[in-house]
Amino acid sequence: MKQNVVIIGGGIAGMEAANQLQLLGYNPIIVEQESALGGHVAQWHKLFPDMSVARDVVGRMSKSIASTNVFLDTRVVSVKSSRSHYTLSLSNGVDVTTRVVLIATGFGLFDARKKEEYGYGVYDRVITNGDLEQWMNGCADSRIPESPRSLGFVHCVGSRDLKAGNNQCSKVCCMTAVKQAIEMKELFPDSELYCFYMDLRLFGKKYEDFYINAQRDFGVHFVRGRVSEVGEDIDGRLCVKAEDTLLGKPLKIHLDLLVLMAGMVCHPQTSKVAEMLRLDVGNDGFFKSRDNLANIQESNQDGVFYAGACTGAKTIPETLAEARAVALRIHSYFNNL
Amino acid sequence: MIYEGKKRIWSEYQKDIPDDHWYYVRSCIRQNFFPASERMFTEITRNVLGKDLYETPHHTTCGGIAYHCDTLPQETAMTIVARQFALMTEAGYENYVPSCITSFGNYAEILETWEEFPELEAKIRENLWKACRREFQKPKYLAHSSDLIFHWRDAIAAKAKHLLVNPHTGAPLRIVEHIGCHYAKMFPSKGEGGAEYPYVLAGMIESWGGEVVDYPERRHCCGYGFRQYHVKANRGYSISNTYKKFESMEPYHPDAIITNCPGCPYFLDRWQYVIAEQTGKTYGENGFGIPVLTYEELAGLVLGYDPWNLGLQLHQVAVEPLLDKMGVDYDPDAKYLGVNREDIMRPELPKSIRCY
Amino acid sequence: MIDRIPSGFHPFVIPFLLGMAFVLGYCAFGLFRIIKQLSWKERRKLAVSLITPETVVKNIRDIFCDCLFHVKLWKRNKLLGYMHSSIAFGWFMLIVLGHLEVILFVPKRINLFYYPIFFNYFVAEDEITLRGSLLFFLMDFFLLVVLSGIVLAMIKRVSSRLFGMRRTARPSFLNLVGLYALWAIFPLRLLAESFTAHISGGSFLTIPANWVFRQFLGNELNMLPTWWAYSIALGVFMCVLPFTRYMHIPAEMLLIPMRNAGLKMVDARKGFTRVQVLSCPNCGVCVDACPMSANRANLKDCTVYLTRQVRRGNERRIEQISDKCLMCGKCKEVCQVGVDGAQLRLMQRARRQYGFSPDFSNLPQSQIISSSSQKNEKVLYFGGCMTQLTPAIGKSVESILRKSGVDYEWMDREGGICCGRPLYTAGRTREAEQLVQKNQEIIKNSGAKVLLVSCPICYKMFLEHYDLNDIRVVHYVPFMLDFIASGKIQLIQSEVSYVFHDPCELGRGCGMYDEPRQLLKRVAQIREAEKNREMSVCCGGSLGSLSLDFAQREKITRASLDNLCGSGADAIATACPLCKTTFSRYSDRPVRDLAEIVDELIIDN
Amino acid sequence: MTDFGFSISKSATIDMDAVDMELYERVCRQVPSARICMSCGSCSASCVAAPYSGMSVRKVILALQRGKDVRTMLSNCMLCGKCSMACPRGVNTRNLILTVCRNL
Repeated sequence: MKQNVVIIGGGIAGMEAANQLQLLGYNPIIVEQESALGGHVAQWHKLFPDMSVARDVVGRMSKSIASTNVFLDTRVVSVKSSRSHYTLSLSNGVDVTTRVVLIATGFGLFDARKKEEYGYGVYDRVITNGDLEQWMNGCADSRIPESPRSLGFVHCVGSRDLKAGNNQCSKVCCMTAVKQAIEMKELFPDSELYCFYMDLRLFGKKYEDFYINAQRDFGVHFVRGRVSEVGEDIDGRLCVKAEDTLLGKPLKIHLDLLVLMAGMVCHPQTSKVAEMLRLDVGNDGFFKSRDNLANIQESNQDGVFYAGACTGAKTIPETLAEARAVALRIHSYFNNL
Repeated sequence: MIYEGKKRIWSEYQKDIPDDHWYYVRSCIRQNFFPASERMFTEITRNVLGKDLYETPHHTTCGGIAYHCDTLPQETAMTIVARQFALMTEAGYENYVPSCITSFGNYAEILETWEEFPELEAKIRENLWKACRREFQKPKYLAHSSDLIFHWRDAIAAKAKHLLVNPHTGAPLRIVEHIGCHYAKMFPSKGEGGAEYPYVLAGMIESWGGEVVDYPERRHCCGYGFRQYHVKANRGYSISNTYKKFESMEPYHPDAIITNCPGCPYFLDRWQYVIAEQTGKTYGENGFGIPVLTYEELAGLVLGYDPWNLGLQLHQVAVEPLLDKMGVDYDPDAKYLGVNREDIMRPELPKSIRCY
Repeated sequence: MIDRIPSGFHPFVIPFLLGMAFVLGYCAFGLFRIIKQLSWKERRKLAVSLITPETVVKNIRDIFCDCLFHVKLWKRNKLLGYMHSSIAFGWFMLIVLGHLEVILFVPKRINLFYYPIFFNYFVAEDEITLRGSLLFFLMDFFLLVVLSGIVLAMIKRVSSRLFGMRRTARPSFLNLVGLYALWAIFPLRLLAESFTAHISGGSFLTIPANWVFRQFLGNELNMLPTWWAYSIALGVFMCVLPFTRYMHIPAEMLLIPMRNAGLKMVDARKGFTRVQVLSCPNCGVCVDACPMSANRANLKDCTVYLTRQVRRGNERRIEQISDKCLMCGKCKEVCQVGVDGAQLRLMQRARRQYGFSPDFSNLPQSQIISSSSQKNEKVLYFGGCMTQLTPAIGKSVESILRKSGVDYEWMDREGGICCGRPLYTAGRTREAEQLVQKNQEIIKNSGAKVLLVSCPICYKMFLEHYDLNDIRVVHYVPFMLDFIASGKIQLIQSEVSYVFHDPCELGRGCGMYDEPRQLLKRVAQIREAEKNREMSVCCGGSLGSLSLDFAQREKITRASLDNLCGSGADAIATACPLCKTTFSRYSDRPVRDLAEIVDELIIDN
Repeated sequence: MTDFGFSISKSATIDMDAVDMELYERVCRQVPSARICMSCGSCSASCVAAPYSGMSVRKVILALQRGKDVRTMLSNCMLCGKCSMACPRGVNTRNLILTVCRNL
């Protein structure tokens, strides 16, 4: 009889962990609240730095867990814990008893409407990074004009912003902005692109190459300064204001499309899951690991582990590495190693 | 512009406003700038809507201008405010409504500060007691007088004689709303509709049939800024800000501007003349400027009061084009006649901007 | 020997005559124009030199060595030298001997211009004399020499590597026409003379050929066409000559006396510059020599292409080629004609139009307060801008000066005014002059007797463009050699082996090759790179280049490093802050300035 | 016209819609590496002319992008090349300076 491992969240962290656990001889059970696996990554179009097609990546992963138990459109309703077991009641009426629960709930994309001054949801031409990816995936979006002359990308929307409730850097937005700017320039070669950044945090492998390419080959303009406010002029174009902090002068520009780089915040269900399993939550709203160095995957409860962005903003490789690592950790937990 | 998006934001910034029993405090400067406005407010609340509004002659300045000019320490300003609250407490009221935006901001800031630093509040209570042997309760509700008109906007609309609609064409008038900086920029939650897309004046315009003009520089300061205008050397800075606003709203051809701050209507009104003098540019039709009204004046016009009784002859920019568009009946010859049709003398009219 | 044709004329000489008339007319006109373009002073200089016996002798010697014997090419590669000198000297001898024949046998025809060229057609051999046989033998011998040169030239076209050239300049269309005409001339002459050899006589080449031909062809119908062909080939060659690289033949004759007269390039296109441009034989030796040839993309940016584009007047390419050059001076070093590629480029750069020019009048007048100590002669040390970014060099020089007990002052320790060389090499000579004036004043006011320089870029500038009265400008290398000689410093001998990289500005720029090696030998083991001294390869970091980009420079640096590392030395020594930084970027072994090496090995007393 | 003793001052805001990028684009075509400046400031910090005329290649590139004057900065540039040595991105600073000077 294979041991059950309940994985809450069917994003890439949950899928990869399930795959590894399966290979190690366990019976992973994925509980996913959405109707499809893949989480945020499945919504994305292409992934840096190799410009892999997100759907293919997710597709390959779901194929690898084809025989795994997956409950879609399902949430955990309640948890009963005994000394060494957890019994999870799911919204589809199933009760599962397990020794190990793996939290892979991931993150939530910052609600850009909270940055009222940028006018997301108020102005016709303001979208988010997520909207743009979906549009590139073929979803029509009336906010994106047919042939924009000028496009702007606002970095750090809902990241590094105490007042927006997220003090942390979301890690991937700078690179996403550079990637999307290049993609947009390829689609609209006659357009001018502007990235409004505070710092460019291009820390990963090949990220800097993207930056140089964007500058040299695509002529993307990088303006150092956070956008302060956005207005709409009589033609419906956006009037964007920022300070050019390198020049120490205010700057304004009219744009046809503004893409807000919404950051990673904790998943909206975090507190609920935390309450059911009596898990600690950090002041950033993400699950709190035992420590942030050597025990990121450990929770304060015996038999409950974390993988991926549920403990903080992470890149895809980091998430996958964590998922693989946590599978081994669970294996050693079962075997009292 | 996605109207639904704005409505969603407005729904997030709603203030509890009691319907009756307000303690009213006037502004230091409004009575000189636009003398009928505060009079109109009391008229509407007491006589048109039949509400209880209390005023006391013992009320003084709130210290706001001096505080913002860095000529008054904060503790002194707080003690002055504490005295105002004491007067309210003594009068038996707990809903406080100032007429001035800077006062409103000042009160909001002080109440918020006391919330964060209770020991400071205790010290101010001690100061007040030492200074004038008074004690106070903090107001239960603080609202700006424009919040009240906003609150009663539908009641006013129900009694309206003239809507913000051109009776000849049936087209709604295009109105720019300008909110005083101290209304909600410090504490977005203290303003109706928040700071980014304030609803307080927009709501009035909508209720009274007009169309709100949303232009890129709507957030910008009118240019008054105490330290700018009051120091003559800085006045160029002051007018430059106003100029920026007018340049931004120009393509929309607004029919009028309404404001809820003591300084804004004054500067938006008077600077139009100076801009015309310096650049030869006017922003209204046919060489006129854009009429600038306080929300009380506009409410007065909507309710059918005589424009000259509302003191509109004291505006620099001629209001007649707006009156014509609203279909208000007025006697042009009575413009410079005072009470009992007494001649109050005609001012010298400028050449650069058309006036009557 | 008697005249065979009484009139002494045949129409087949017309192509030759036309060609000759054209080329002579062209050259005369060209000479006139160039002389006119010279300034009065230059003309006087030239005239004086032409009547001064020493320069006349030198001119003749140079013309023989350079134009006929191609001595420099011999030094470079024997095969290449032979190829060139065989054609040039052989042809020259054919002409000389042709004239000798006319003078000796038909002196009345000496006034006929074409007679010596087509001598064999116009004469018949009536009796065989020893004199005649000797002359015929020499004629055939030199024809053979030329033919061997032509054969080598053909082989070189296919495989230039045999001649020590990795790459050659790609000839233009007209150059090809000229080349094939030239190649055709001598085989045709052999044919023509062979066909007439039974009448006019001949020697070991023509007589047997005549016999062979007569066995096969057996009549004289072939005679005339071959003489026609020979004449036409000559005519074609002469007609295209002014528009091809063969213009270098007459131009060099002018270049040599002009250079010996001490003329300098003062204009971007006219006068002496024009002669230099025309003198480029397009041999392409500079292609391989150019350090930029490490990049395929830069193959057409060497001097041979510059002279070609200047002749064509292709301004866009002239600008490109001029801006790209590292100004390392190696092309001049290898050029057998002595075309000064760097100077030619500098002239082009200097004529560029600028909408905006810097003005340095606001720079501080004087920074050095003259110190009162007059015991020793005071040394003023000028580190230069680059030394600010290689502080180890400055510190080492300073340390050596301290240890030698020299009274010194570091002029630009806190940053100073640039020496002006970078502006100068960029062609902004007037602006550079402003900096020179500023520095000159500071140096003169300092009370120093010696200006010590560690950067060869500055050193060259101080030597060539500064007027410092009696203040001695010295590079630290000979200065330190003096310290060692006078015993002011004692050194330990290190076991580390160094290969010395000759910085362009110090070596080819200032001619200092031996001193650094002497110094290095005193402290360490020395190895030599394959290409060293005059043939040293630029590090790629040179300020001379304006438009070379970073990636292209990297390849040059790597190529230069390969040359140095081939010596198997433990480390690289140089004496230029720019070379040091540039090499350090990619070197797998330590790169050190001589000052650093020396300072480390001084025995502390 | 009445003299008020004060007047409308010119806006300090850089209006990017009105900025003429012609010069910048022309310079970039001739010196493509100008585009990859990342504003690190190595050039300015090492500049010999910086104390005299505020020279900074970084600022020159930025000023070209914002339509600001660069003459003052360039007026003391000695073309010494320290900036090109210091630049971590390999921007050809000297050619950039010369190209700007030619096009002004």
